[in-house]
Amino acid sequence: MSQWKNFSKGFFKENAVFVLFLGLCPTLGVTTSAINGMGMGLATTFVLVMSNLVVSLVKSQIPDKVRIPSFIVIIASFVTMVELLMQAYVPALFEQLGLFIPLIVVNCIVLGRAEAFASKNNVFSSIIDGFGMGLGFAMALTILGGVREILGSGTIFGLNLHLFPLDADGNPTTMIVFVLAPGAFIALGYLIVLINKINKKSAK
Amino acid sequence: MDYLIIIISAIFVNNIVLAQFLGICPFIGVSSKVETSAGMAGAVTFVMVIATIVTYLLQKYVLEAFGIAFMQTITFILVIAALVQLVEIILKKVSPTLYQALGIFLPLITTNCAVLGVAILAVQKDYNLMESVVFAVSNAIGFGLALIVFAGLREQMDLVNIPKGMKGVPIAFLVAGLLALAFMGFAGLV
Amino acid sequence: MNKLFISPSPHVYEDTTVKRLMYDVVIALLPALAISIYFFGMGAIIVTLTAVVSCLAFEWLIQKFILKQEPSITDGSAAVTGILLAFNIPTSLPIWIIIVGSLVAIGVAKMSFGGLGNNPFNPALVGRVFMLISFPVQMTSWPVPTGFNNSYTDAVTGATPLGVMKEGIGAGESMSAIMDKIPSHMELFYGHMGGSMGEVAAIALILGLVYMLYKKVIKIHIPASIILTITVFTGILWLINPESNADPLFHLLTGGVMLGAIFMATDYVTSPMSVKGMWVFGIGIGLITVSIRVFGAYPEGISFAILIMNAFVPLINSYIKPKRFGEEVKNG
Amino acid sequence: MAKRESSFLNMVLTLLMITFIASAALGYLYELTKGPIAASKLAKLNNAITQVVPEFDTIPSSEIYKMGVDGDTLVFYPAMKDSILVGTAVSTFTNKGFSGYINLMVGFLPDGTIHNISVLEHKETPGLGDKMTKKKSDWSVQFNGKNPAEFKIKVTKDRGDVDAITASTISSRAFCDAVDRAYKAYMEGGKK
Amino acid sequence: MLKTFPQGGVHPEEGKYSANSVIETLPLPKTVSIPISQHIGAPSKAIVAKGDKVKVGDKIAESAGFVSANIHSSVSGTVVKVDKVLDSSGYKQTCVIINVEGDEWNEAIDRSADLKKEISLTDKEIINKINESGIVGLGGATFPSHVKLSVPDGKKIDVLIINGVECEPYLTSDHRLMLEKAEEMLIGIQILMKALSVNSALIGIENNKPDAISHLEGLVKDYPGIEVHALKVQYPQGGEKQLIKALINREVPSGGLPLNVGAVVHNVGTAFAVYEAVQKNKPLFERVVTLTGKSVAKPSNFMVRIGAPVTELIEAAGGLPEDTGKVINGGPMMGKALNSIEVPVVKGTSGILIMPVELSSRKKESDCIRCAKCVSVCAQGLEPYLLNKLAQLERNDKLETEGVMDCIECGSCSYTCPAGLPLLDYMRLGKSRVSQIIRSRKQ
Repeated sequence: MSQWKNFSKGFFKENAVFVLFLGLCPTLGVTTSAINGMGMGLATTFVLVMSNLVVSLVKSQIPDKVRIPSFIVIIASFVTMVELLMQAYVPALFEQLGLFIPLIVVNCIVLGRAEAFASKNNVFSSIIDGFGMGLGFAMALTILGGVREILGSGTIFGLNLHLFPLDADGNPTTMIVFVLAPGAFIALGYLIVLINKINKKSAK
Repeated sequence: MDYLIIIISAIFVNNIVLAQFLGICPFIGVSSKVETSAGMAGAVTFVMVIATIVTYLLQKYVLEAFGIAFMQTITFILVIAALVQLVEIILKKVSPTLYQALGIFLPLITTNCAVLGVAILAVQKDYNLMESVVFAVSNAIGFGLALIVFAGLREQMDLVNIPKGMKGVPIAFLVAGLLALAFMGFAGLV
Repeated sequence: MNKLFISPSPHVYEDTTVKRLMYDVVIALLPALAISIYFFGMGAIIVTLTAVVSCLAFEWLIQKFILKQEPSITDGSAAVTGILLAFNIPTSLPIWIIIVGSLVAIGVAKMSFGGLGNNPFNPALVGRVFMLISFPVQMTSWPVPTGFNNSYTDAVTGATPLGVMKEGIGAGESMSAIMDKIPSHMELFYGHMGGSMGEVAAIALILGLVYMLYKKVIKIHIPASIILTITVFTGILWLINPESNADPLFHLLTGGVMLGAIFMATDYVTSPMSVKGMWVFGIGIGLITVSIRVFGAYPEGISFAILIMNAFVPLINSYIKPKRFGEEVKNG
Repeated sequence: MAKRESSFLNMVLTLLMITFIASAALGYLYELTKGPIAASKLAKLNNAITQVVPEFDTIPSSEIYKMGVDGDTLVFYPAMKDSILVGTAVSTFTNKGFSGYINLMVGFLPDGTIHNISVLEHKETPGLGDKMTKKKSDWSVQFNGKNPAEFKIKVTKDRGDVDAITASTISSRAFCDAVDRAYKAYMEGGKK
Repeated sequence: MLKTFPQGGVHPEEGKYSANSVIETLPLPKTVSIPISQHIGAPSKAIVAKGDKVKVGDKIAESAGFVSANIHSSVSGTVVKVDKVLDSSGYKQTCVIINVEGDEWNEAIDRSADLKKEISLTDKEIINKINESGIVGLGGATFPSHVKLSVPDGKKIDVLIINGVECEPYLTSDHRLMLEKAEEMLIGIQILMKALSVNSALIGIENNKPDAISHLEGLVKDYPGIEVHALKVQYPQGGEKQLIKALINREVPSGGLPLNVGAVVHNVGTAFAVYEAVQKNKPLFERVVTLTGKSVAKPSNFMVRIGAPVTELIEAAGGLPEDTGKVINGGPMMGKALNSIEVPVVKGTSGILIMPVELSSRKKESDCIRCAKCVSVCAQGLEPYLLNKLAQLERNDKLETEGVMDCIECGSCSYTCPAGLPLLDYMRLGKSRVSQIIRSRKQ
């Protein structure tokens, strides 16, 4: 497998969210706006790349039976690092993402890649894999966040699109549902249908 | 009264799955049959309550006492992982029937973010021990309720003609969305 | 001699068809529609037409171009959804919002599941709740019932009796003081109040119920169990403290209780199959409705209550079965 | 490189090693970020205080005093200029929001007039209740310069003087509740 | 309140056009084809061959086991051949084809019209006689009657139920029989009571036959132990389980037989046949058949020799109407559509129904709207919409637990379905699959 393929699979063919249905909790939980989705995606990418890197480095040193606990410790450490760093340097985003930052630790993608890829491949491939899967995840979150933001707030990355008519108080009349829980599920449901269609078409 | 508020809030108003987006993976993955969902709900309740108690004590008497609260994530996840193993072993010995019923779900729970999420939330909300337990139990019930209702809906989906593109996960998300929409009606109950 | 038809038994059929059932529902809705037009004038006509036309259009478009099926809009179900959707919204709602609501009702709640018979949630209610949550300002601006004196675009708005009550209680007023600000029970009965266009006239809705019962379109169990439960629940609250709880009749006549119990909860597709199940369903709707009204944030709860119980219908259907003939003997 | 065997000793050693390294790394990073985290928290607080009281030359966040009210604590941040009290920022709360807890910073002038209000924390519905934040709408500006002694901190529906956010009476009511709580506490004993 | 069964049921248009037509004897046919399998159970063995001469009432096929029945010639003449011929089941079946020559009866048969009231045979002898005479359930199920009368050891029967319900629309053969042969039938019931050693017999009749009810009520005074009960007009009142429930409020357990609740059910036609067999020594070779339909010129009830072609009945009733679309062997709810009118009348033929074209095609199918009408009409408390779907998806385990085997195939669900779904078709398919599974499980 070429490294390009290794990298790009995470975007469409094996996209964590749209195709593998992994890491759904943060996907739904934080994507009230494109920027939140992106932030979460990048934080996850960082953990993914770092844990892949470390796991592939130490894989031969770890006895099989304690493999999973060891991976969890490694991942949890990086998650905590992200937590601390975000708290220090991007506190506003950290507040927005809230609980879902520590929850990266139980994101199936991270442990899944460590177990399925990094523990079997060399360091370089593992990093590429981490980047690919992570950025694919970030892309999915950004798209979902974008869709929800456009429909729910009438903006994209905070930029007003002037899509919706204004109400009496001068505020745009948007479909608030989309920034709430039901809209998250519904938007993701239809996005998956769409991405599947595109994937199928491109496969032909 | 406070307990009642915690209970109603966790089960209906801020349902862990439908409003907080925790435990989505098992929600989507396991909930195709009512019976398996009930098993999963049982196993989650079990682990969630024990995990919340243990992490609560750890937080209060170890992490905060020694000023290393930043180690929260790493400790909690280890505790939960160990706990799941322990529960599995104990259950196997003490109640083989219960183990048979819940056994296959236990390994899945380690990566169920609902368990870790509830443990962290209980600490964040500054609940005392009793409140934390009530909180964990209610959330587990909320999780079970959502899971079982959802499984019922999905069993019915098996019997109708869903359009091809919508089959499987997309329709599950759509159902979840409409379920969440319906649950919005509980807003303001507490 | 002609070739003989061969088919397995039975060889005779009752002359009901899906289409006829649906048009019977439409007929049953007409009295309420007439009263709505009387009270809300042009707005009622515009809203109903918009909702019906867009529901039909979306169903046709989706069947034709997305699902690539034979369009079946003549079966009347989309028209029923359209009318019910219109009945559940204020008559001053902007047209584009009605169209969005119709798209959600037909596109999301119905056609995504494969169309008539497959949807687990009542399409009109999904449309309504979607709009209520998305556009709370517009969805809770109720034109006062002034007939054709009302202009559609610039209607004078007032509160619904339930809204008045909720706010009154919030402000700590006594029930008797609140009741003075609300139309009399008699006015509530024939629909002289602010509210969603189709929900106001209890008498017209009951007329529809009688027609549907006579035509055997629906059974009495669901409406009866909802109305009974609400009466009992609010009755208990009222007896405990009549100064902070409204009387049961008030609860029955206001909001969408009648519309919901008679037309929304009885939707075939989304209600239980067995009589026992219908009772459980209706009691659940009644309990949730009153809980939301009395304890929740929304003044009106029956739409949510029905949707929530819709979600329980599959469980009700799988665990509450009709009594199987010969079953008891086998078990005992 | 051969896999290490899963002997008991190996397993324990490995786990210990990993945990040790992880803790050490985290401890180091914690020390490193401790400063910036505290600084950003303080910056946020100071920012909020600066917004709600007139110009001052002291550091209010270092002169706090607290008061227990309704099962929670109100925190007072007095702001002085030229050693004269120009205003007090009060961190107040309510649990009556549409989604529960709301945390506000209310700035009072010494006579009890509201100078300005900023929202520290809320979970109100986007597009509705969140209009209480300045970022979303100018709704909360109506409190500025009003003295609760004359200006009744209640929504008009509750016979007060505050115009509620359209379709968000509950959020508006909760907001008033929090402001009212701060005002009462400030008048009763918070004035120092 | 009239008695009826507790749940479900439909009320199709009754269409009893032939209710007032006195039973006529159909002229002797030129040839008859008598199938050797006219009953549930093992087909009998033909004991005649080409060229044999037979008389009316001669045995031509012999019972091939316990659940099987003898078959007798209905005419006198020469056996032309024993061959496979299309019969009313739609399949080719072995038939004995006889050329009719005169009308010479077996000497043992008492051809007098006198009513013979006293019963001289013992219970064992009665059962033997019934077995010998080839009597099967004439209501349509064609279960060999002697089997029903041979109560297994350990089972106690305390009541005999006589099915005079005739809940199938259009059919009137039982109705006419109860009016015209009431006394014979009552004696037949007494014979059955003696065979079963019970003291009580209940006749259930739907209330749309008030003349039959009052006629029988007048007569039963002389027949101790026999009661007549009017029942509500509600299909499937004549279903065995429903009838037992309606009359004596006992519920036959799922998968069980009337035996399990101490009852045995026989049709009024069977009772009459029993009278003739036991008192008159006349085997079962003729029966009453209704020939009817909306556009039939002369809706009639005929006494027909078994094996006579259906065409002759149609001729006698005024010929096949122009607009015929469907010919049904039996009633419209449970009868079988014939693919040819050349087939012979058999023991189970209670009527021939001719449907005009416009009523012959099925309703147009659309999607299930879950209206639950099928659930509310199911007399067995099943959920046809669900069984239909499960059968389509071949979910056989669920089909079994949802009770598909309890289905009595009355057709009420398909009748009532507004979406025109062939619910019963799929349930039959499901039943056959599940019964195969159950059989293989037993092995």
